[in-house]
Amino acid sequence: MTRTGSPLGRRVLLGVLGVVVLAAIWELYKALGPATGVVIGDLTVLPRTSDLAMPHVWDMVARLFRPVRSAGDDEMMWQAVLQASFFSLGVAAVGWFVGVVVGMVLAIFMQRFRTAESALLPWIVLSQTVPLIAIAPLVKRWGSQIEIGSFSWENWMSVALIASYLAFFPVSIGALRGLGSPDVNHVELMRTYSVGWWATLVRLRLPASVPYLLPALRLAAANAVIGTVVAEVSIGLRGGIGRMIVEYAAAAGGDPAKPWAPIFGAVLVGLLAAGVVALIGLALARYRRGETPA
Amino acid sequence: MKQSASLPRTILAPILLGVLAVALWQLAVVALEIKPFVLPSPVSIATEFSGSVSSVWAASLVTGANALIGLLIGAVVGIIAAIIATVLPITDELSAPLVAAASVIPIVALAPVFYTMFGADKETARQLVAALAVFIPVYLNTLRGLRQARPVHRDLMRAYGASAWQATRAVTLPGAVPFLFIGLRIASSLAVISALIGEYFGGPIGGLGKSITSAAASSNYSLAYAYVLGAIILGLVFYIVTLGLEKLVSPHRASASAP
Amino acid sequence: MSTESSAQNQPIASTGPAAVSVTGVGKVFASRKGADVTALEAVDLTIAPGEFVSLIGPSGCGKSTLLRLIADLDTPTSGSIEVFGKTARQARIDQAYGIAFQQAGLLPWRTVRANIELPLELHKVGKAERGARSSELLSLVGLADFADKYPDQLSGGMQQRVAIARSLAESPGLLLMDEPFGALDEMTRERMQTELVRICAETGAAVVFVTHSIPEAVFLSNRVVVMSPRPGRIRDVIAVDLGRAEGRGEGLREADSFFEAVVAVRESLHGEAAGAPAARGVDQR
Amino acid sequence: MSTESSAQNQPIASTGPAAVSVTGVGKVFASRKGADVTALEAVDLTIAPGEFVSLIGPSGCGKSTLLRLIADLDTPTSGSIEVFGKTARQARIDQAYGIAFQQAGLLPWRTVRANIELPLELHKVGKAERGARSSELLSLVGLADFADKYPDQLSGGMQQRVAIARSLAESPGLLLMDEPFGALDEMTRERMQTELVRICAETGAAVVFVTHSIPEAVFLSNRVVVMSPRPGRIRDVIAVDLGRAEGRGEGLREADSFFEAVVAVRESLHGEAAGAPAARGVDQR
Amino acid sequence: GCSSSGGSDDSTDSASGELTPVTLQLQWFAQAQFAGYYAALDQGYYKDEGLDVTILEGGADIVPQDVLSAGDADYAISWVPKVLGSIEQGAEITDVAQIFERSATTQISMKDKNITTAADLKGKKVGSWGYGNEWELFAGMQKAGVATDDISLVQQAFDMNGFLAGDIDAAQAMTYNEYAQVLEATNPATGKLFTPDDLNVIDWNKEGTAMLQDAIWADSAKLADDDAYADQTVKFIKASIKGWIYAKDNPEKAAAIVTAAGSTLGESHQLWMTNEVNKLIWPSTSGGIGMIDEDAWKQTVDIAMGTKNETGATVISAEPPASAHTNEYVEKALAELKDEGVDTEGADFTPIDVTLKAGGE
Ligand SMILES: Nc1ncnc2c1ncn2[C@@H]1O[C@H](COP(=O)(O)OP(=O)(O)OP(=O)(O)O)[C@@H](O)[C@H]1O
Ligand SMILES: Nc1ncnc2c1ncn2[C@@H]1O[C@H](COP(=O)(O)OP(=O)(O)OP(=O)(O)O)[C@@H](O)[C@H]1O
Ligand SMILES: Cc1ncc(C[n+]2csc(CCO)c2C)c(N)n1
Ligand SMILES: [Mg+2]
Ligand SMILES: [Mg+2]
Repeated sequence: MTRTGSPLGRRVLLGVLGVVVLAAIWELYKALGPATGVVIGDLTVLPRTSDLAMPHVWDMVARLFRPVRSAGDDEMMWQAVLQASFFSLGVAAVGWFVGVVVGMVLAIFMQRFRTAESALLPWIVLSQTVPLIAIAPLVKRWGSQIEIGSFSWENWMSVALIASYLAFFPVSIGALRGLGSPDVNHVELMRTYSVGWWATLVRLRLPASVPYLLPALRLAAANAVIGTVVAEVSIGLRGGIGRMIVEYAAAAGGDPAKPWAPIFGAVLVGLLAAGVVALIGLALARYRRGETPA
Repeated sequence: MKQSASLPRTILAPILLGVLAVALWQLAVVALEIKPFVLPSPVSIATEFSGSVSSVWAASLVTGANALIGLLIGAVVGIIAAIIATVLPITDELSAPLVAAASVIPIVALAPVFYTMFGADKETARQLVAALAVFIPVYLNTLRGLRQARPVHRDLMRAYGASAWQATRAVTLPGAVPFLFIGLRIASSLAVISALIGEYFGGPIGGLGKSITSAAASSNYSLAYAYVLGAIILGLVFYIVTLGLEKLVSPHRASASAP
Repeated sequence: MSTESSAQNQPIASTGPAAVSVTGVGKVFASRKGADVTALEAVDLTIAPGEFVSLIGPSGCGKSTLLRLIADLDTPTSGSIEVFGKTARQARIDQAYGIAFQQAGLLPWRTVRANIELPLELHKVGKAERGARSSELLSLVGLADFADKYPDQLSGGMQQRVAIARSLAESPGLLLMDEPFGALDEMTRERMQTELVRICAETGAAVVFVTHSIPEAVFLSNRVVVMSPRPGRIRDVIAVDLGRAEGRGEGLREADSFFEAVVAVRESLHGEAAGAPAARGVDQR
Repeated sequence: MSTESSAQNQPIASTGPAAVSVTGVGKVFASRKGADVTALEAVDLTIAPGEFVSLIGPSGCGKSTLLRLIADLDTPTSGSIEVFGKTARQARIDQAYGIAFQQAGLLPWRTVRANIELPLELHKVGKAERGARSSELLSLVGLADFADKYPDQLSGGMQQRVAIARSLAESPGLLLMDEPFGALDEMTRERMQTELVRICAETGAAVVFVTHSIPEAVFLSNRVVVMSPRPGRIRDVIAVDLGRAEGRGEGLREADSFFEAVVAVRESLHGEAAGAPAARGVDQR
Repeated sequence: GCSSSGGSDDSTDSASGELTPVTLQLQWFAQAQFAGYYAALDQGYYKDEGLDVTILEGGADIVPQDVLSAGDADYAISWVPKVLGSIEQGAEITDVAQIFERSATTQISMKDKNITTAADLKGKKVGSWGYGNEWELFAGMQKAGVATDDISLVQQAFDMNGFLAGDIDAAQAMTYNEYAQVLEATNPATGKLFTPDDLNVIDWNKEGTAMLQDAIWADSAKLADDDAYADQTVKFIKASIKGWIYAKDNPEKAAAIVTAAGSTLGESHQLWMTNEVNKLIWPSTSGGIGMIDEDAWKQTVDIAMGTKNETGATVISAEPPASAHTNEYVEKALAELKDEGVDTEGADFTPIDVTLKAGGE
């Protein structure tokens, strides 16, 4: 089976088309839907269509091309958003990397030792049920205690660490599953070669885990972005999308399109992150020969 | 080849590790005289927890209900969307950037928007936040799983002139089940966390998230962690139920060392 | 018994549209690195309804590929294929054939019985009828005791027999079989052969049968198609006149005409090779 | 040529420890639903170094299981197995054997060449040497042109040949082969047989060879072990005296002694069945 | 790098040789609520006192008093009722200057809801942020005989959309922030911005359940043991007060300073906030800015002990220790300022008029 994924041009075109379709649905619903939303019983099943809840698409876009504050010399909104996006992306990337490394190490460790798996896995799951808001201040506080020589812990590192806390989880779960996925056939072949666990890992388990690893990496990227943004708010790190979201929320009443700008920024960050993972997927194409083209 | 782990090992090992960790924690707090507002000791958390079991329970019910509704919506939509994307690849191509976008819109960004759209006095926004958080891992993993069908099985379905839906049901879905459940496993705890963070940004009062922040704001960390403990237990319950479901519906598999 | 030239690839009987009609078919597998593989070249073949045709040829000569093209699992690079007068695609959608792959291709999460019932289930055959049919097929392939086992609990040959049962489940008018008996011992194989001949006689099914066993091809077939190594072409079509299926018994295997046909096929198959200098490799290309 | 009783399963030559020594081995596959399958029962077999032994028997009789036990891929329920005087486990760890499975079992993400080089790579053979060895093996199995293809680009028989090449890569003292030539055409098969005999003669390797082809078993083997259907036991061990490998040529296939051996094996294999009433099923249990 | 410290671009790194490094933890992002500190920094008042001040911004989960008691900051800005809880949990910190004299917390509602007193809240959807910002509301309700079960309590978000959309009948609003946010929004009925006439305001100062808000907190133990720290505290208070006086006299400039420090709030909103915050400080009736009024302190403590929230808990269960507040340092600071001829009471203070623009721009 050769992969015959559609050409990039078509993918981009269709992707753009998808966004246009969504925008059209948005405007169509805004035009036709009731201002109070569709309420059944006590449940709002479809959103309100007021400008406050659903600003016009063109308003949201136009807002990007006005200054942050109309004070004149302010930079354009899109510039500010772009800057914040890249800041958050950088922090999220560090978090992602740390998370992936930790997640892989954990998965490999659990794959190696049955007991480690049963002892660790519940706690790994458990770690994800601890609300970020509970750990963010702890991380910041403990981080601020660290000062080794010329190295001193900075706030962005706390944010990256929190991002990695969310990012490692899908990797450890996905990789654990993937490492256990090779055919019996192939595991036995390795057994006949009586190669150690390590060689089996490198030659068989890791390659076989690629189909499991790719969605995990992508989820990790998404989680890292989410973790970064939440942590930025939580510990008040300046410069990124998270802080921007909270600050612009204050203007929501009078300038409903403004809070959407950082949301688009967050989406941009996410898309870039997902794009990088897609590139990784491309590089690993030969480990996904059995897959139907995406 | 791994033998399936014995019951004592699956139950005892994590408990032992947990007990060890908690003991170390207690020891550290006592030995280093860590102040409770820096890090409360397990004992004080446990005391606080047993003292406020009823309010933790009440808060857990609120958050748990939101998480559950979000989990159900997100999982069902995620699976259906993945199937549609497999059966009609064009929808996948159309939605690829949207899904990628949806998967990274941080809860922080979306929660306020949802509250404005669906009412700040309703639980709906939180449920949607949880649903979105669940949708992503379920959709991504299911989609990947649906693409793993072996070529010979795909050929077989083609040979039977099976409809796309039939092929999905007979070959692709069963093959995707392990992937789907990875998604669900991740989603189950994510649902709780998201419903909880959703509370951070508004909505009716009464859930775990609000209780944690309230307690923490007045430095009552023992109480805050009692609620955190509630959240942990809630997340664990979600995870275990998902795991049980996986064991129940997983098709027979010939794998030397499936975890 | 006679050796026809490949231009005369006509079916022995020709009432109604041919079961399979392959015209000028070629198949090239493109490769990124430029080293394209021409699997088939200018293949013409017509198979009458009820006719049993075997494909035989060296490993990698394109037998499976040809079968997959007929089954519309792949599309020819050139030429056209018709099945019962329809396009291959339409025939596939209309369920004109049953197929058994070179690999068993059982679904690991289904029991042996559920695997056999799969096509019936997909085509909305009632539960009771499904059960009856699968029981019948299970005992046909000698696996009645293993109905509730999973594929990984079966030996290689047993898996292959399940796949054969599955291909027979719907009594199709055309059977496509890719080395179905390859992993069977001689006795089981001969029994399966006899059963196959009987089933074809009963249902009037045409069969395209890939095999590496010359006696098997001769025993089963009305015509044996001998293919040449890459690029796969039809080298010879050898008509075997051992009488129609009904009359073929075990005794046949000892008959003179049988041995003659075997020798003819073997000569065609090895013909060129015999003359060529024996290379270190195995395939004579 | 003689038919020994299974109590006398002694190797023809006996210098040093036996290559394989199977003593009173049984294997039961437990099943959750209670319907345990006894795959092997009281199997005794000794194979001398350099000896070529074929296993033959009906589908599902336990041939693959026995091979897997020798390879230490599964453990016997009863009895013991030694390989070159060591436990099966130790022998596996010491890389005493090479194995070719019934299914090719190639790694889909490795090219043909990389698949063949896998064992060498794992055992830290240098790159240059690996390349030389794999090139040699590639042309041995006739796939030199396909070195850079991936397994899914090969035909069934080609995949099997890659697996064979892989099993030969390290020139082991013991070769375990499970129907390695099952998917090969007659010519390729015969060539592979000749090559295998040559290789064994050169390296002095003992071979345990599972096959369904009686002529193949006879042509290749010093002894043919005939197994009975479930529960798998050794029914007969037939010594074939066609002279040592060096002397065997193609002419042998036409020799009288060859045919005699074939008939003996066939009779042993079909013996009981002939007498038993023909059930509707195929396996005679 | 000071990218995360929030300090403005003045940190005179080169000349900091003799300066004592000091960090101040705020309870939120940079905004005019903290104009005095930013002004003091910008105008060099801290430097004049020999202090090299770094201002740490807050975050949603940053509890300033905990940062202070953990030793990660030298001073913190926080509300008295929030800190009382922390003190009962073991934090040893002291209110050394009560900058805000009045409470800015109000409960606002649309005119047509007719909610003018705490008693009217009964049966309504009432908004609150939590985070310890809710005690005045509860005290007011309790005083008016409204139980927490009589209302449905809704958690407010970072925006006022819940209120504007009508999901919340009476929303919590700081006079300097959320109240303005509403006035910056368009009234769909008129197509113009909301006006104060559209709103009813329950002012807790008037209801008698006001609690003390922004104060400067210092480490109790260090105050007692460390003379240098005690001296430095006086200097810090003195410079901060000068900053607040600057904000009183130059609201536009102060607002600009805050914006320059990185706040992205709109121009009119920032100015409004400066002006409203000034109203909370000036004129000082407690004997000078920063002086803790014993009656106000007692009222705050009483409410903290007697008011139950929706779970039945109170802020504190016992009187705080005497170390919780002291005028010792602020008095010294005020004395020094008086010596320099500075007016620390601002009796002449007149607020300016700020016209809010849509979105606060
Ligand atoms: N998917 C593919 N991609 C590239 N090449 C292919 C592919 N499938 C088959 N081929 C090539 O086509 C040729 C014919 O393959 P095919 O499977 O039809 O052979 P075959 O006659 O069935 O052989 P065998 O008897 O070994 O099964 C081979 O050379 C093979 O390498
Ligand atoms: N993993 C397993 N679990 C349960 N039963 C098994 C398992 N593997 C093999 N068996 C059973 O053991 C018996 C012997 O199987 P084995 O694979 O050894 O047969 P074989 O002689 O190799 O047959 P074939 O010629 O068809 O490959 C069969 O009845 C099979 O059903
Ligand atoms: C997490 C969180 N913390 C505080 C507030 C409310 N808030 C923002 S500013 C301010 C007063 C001081 O400026 C208050 C009370 C909120 N909405 N969310
Ligand atoms: Mg083939
Ligand atoms: Mg076998």
